Amino acid sequence: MDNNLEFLFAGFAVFWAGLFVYLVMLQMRLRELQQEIETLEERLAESEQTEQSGNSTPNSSSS
Amino acid sequence: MSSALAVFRKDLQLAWRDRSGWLSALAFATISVLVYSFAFDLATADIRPLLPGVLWTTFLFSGIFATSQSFQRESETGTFDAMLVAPVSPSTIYVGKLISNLISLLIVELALLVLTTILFDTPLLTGELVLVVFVGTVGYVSLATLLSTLGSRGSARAVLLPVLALPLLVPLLIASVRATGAALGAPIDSAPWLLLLVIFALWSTIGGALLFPVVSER
Amino acid sequence: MSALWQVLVAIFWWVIHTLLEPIWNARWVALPPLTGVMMMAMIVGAVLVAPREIVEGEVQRLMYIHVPVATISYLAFFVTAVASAIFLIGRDMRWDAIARGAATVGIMLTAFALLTGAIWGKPTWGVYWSWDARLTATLVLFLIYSGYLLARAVGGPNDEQAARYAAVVGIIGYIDIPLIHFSVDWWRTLHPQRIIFAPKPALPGEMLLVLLLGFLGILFLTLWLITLRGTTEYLVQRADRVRARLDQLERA
Amino acid sequence: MTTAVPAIAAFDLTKRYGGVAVVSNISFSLRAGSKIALLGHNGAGKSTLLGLLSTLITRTSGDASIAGHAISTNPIELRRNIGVLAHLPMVYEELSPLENLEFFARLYEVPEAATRIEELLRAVGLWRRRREPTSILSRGYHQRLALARAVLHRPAVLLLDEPETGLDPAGIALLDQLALDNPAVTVLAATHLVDRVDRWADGVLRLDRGCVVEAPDPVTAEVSS
Repeated sequence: MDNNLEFLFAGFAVFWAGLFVYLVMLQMRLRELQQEIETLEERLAESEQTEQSGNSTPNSSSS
Repeated sequence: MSSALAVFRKDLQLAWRDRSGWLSALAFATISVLVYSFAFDLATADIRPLLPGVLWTTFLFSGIFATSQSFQRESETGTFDAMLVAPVSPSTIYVGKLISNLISLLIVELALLVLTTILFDTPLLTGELVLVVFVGTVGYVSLATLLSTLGSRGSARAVLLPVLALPLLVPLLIASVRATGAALGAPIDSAPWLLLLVIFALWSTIGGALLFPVVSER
Repeated sequence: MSALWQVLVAIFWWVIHTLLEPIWNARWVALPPLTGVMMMAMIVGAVLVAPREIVEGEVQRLMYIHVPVATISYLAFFVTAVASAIFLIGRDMRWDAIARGAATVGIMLTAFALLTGAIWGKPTWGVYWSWDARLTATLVLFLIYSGYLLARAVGGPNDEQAARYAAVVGIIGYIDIPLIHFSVDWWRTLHPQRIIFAPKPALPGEMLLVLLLGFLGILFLTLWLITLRGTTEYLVQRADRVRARLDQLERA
Repeated sequence: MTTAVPAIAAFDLTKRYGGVAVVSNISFSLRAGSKIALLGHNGAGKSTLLGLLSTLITRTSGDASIAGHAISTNPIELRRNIGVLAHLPMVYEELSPLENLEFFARLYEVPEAATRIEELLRAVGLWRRRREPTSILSRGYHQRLALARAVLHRPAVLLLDEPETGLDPAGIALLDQLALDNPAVTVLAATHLVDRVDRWADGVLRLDRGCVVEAPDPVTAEVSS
């Protein structure tokens, strides 16, 4: 019964590889989102400028 | 409570006037039983071990299907909003809808029991079995009524509701199949299945009444 | 709301702010190294320190991953249920983000538990899936919280109605656990008796120690993943809000 | 002695869907008995405001009160005082007009419901066809039935969302009689028939992109004993 080393490696591989891939994907996703938010907020700041200068209608604040 | 009765009476009037709701559930249930009969070759095999499973999977699918239909109709014509605008708490609307769904589904289930008695020539309409069917139906109908408020995004909803409800109903499914088996004279195993069914029915009814206002908010 | 209820809620928020806030703020500093150290200890323990199980052989070492992961997935779903409840009370979408993040991590943990359980089961019992009571309960939980994510995905990142609905599923799903365990336990059990939690620990000392390391490692890993995943969901919400704001401005 | 409790009042009422505030910090107060036209382009937030006031839509922040009841503290008491007419007909197609009103009368616990129902069905011209299924009636009669349902429990406040849709001239006259010219009732009605507004409204509440741009002068000093 002790020749089941390959199952042990399979089990460990599944866990550690899966975990590693998940962590890497998560970090990439996090970084990508942070950049996207920065660019979006810059565009928002610009268009809110044009909106302020453009016309005087009150506009709602963004959270 | 009188407003819950008002909702209940109105739903029964609706179910009587527009029979498509529960009739399609009955048709669905009947076809399921026939499909199982062909699939499991119930005509010849000793059906005692299989019958509870056949009955309860049919009950669950047709029940969830009918409950979600009845709610979708109300939300499309705006009548659900008409009730929410009334000076009653959404929980009383839930109790009213729960009882009317329960009654129409019990009718479908009893009709199915009669059909199965005829098809498989086994005495199904015993007191104990009807009790098990009643308690089990209260359990799954209260959960289905709560979950049927799932926002309808096109067709996804018709599929999504069973996928959402059935895993939550696993304890009820196991308990009801085992309790029905016991009622049919299967070798009694020690577990108090009917007690678990009663607990599940209480749990999902109270949970449903408490959480319904949350899911009916817009 | 009755005065008593308001007092309770006030105490609740006081506990959140004074006790949990500092831990929450230190999350990026503390969690990664803690997780790293603990996971290292776990690997060394599982592979080297723990003695070889006579009957099951080397594959039994998978226990040091399988048992902690299966147990701590319940913690992840507990975080989902509590975050959903707080969201329903305070209607603050950040709690929805945490609930959603914790559910995703919980599902991943249950997936790992089922996988390692299958791989451990094959040489030991000859089958990948043995309908054993505890594994079945884990599978049911996996399905329930996959349903949670599906229900949540019906609406957008900031769709409050979908968030409320999913929160209800998240809470009901967790309260369902005792019922699942009762019904599944009575239904079928093949799993060896609870060797760890049995009254007399059947495990020799070193195994218990390594198992404890495993628990700590997976615990910190889970907390770190929930924070990571929760933050991702929160950023998705923020991006969606800014995008919606931009559409409104550009359309006007 | 309480004077001039506003029939309808909003205090920085806000409803946010994601990043967009569809209704943003809206405040106003309307005198009891006044008839106010709620005007604004599509998407200005009219329907959302009516939904917030009728407690159908949950607020993001701020508050509002109708007949002294706040939506945040006792919405049920508030709903006793409002009659709502929305885009959707909100009546049961399979039930007859009589059965529809009987159900809502039970729901609202209307005293001597039978006489009230008969009176309303006669007023909207549905008495003769009261037992036929509503589905075979025209869209105009649906709207009349919905109007009858809205005023069934004699609410002090009416929240109407484009009430004229589907109504023929006779129907519009009914709308005036039951709601717009009824002195005992406060009405806040969103409408697109702007030329009719000065005939029935004594004030205008105009919204633009979720903000109030024109409102009737607020209810003067509230002196409550």
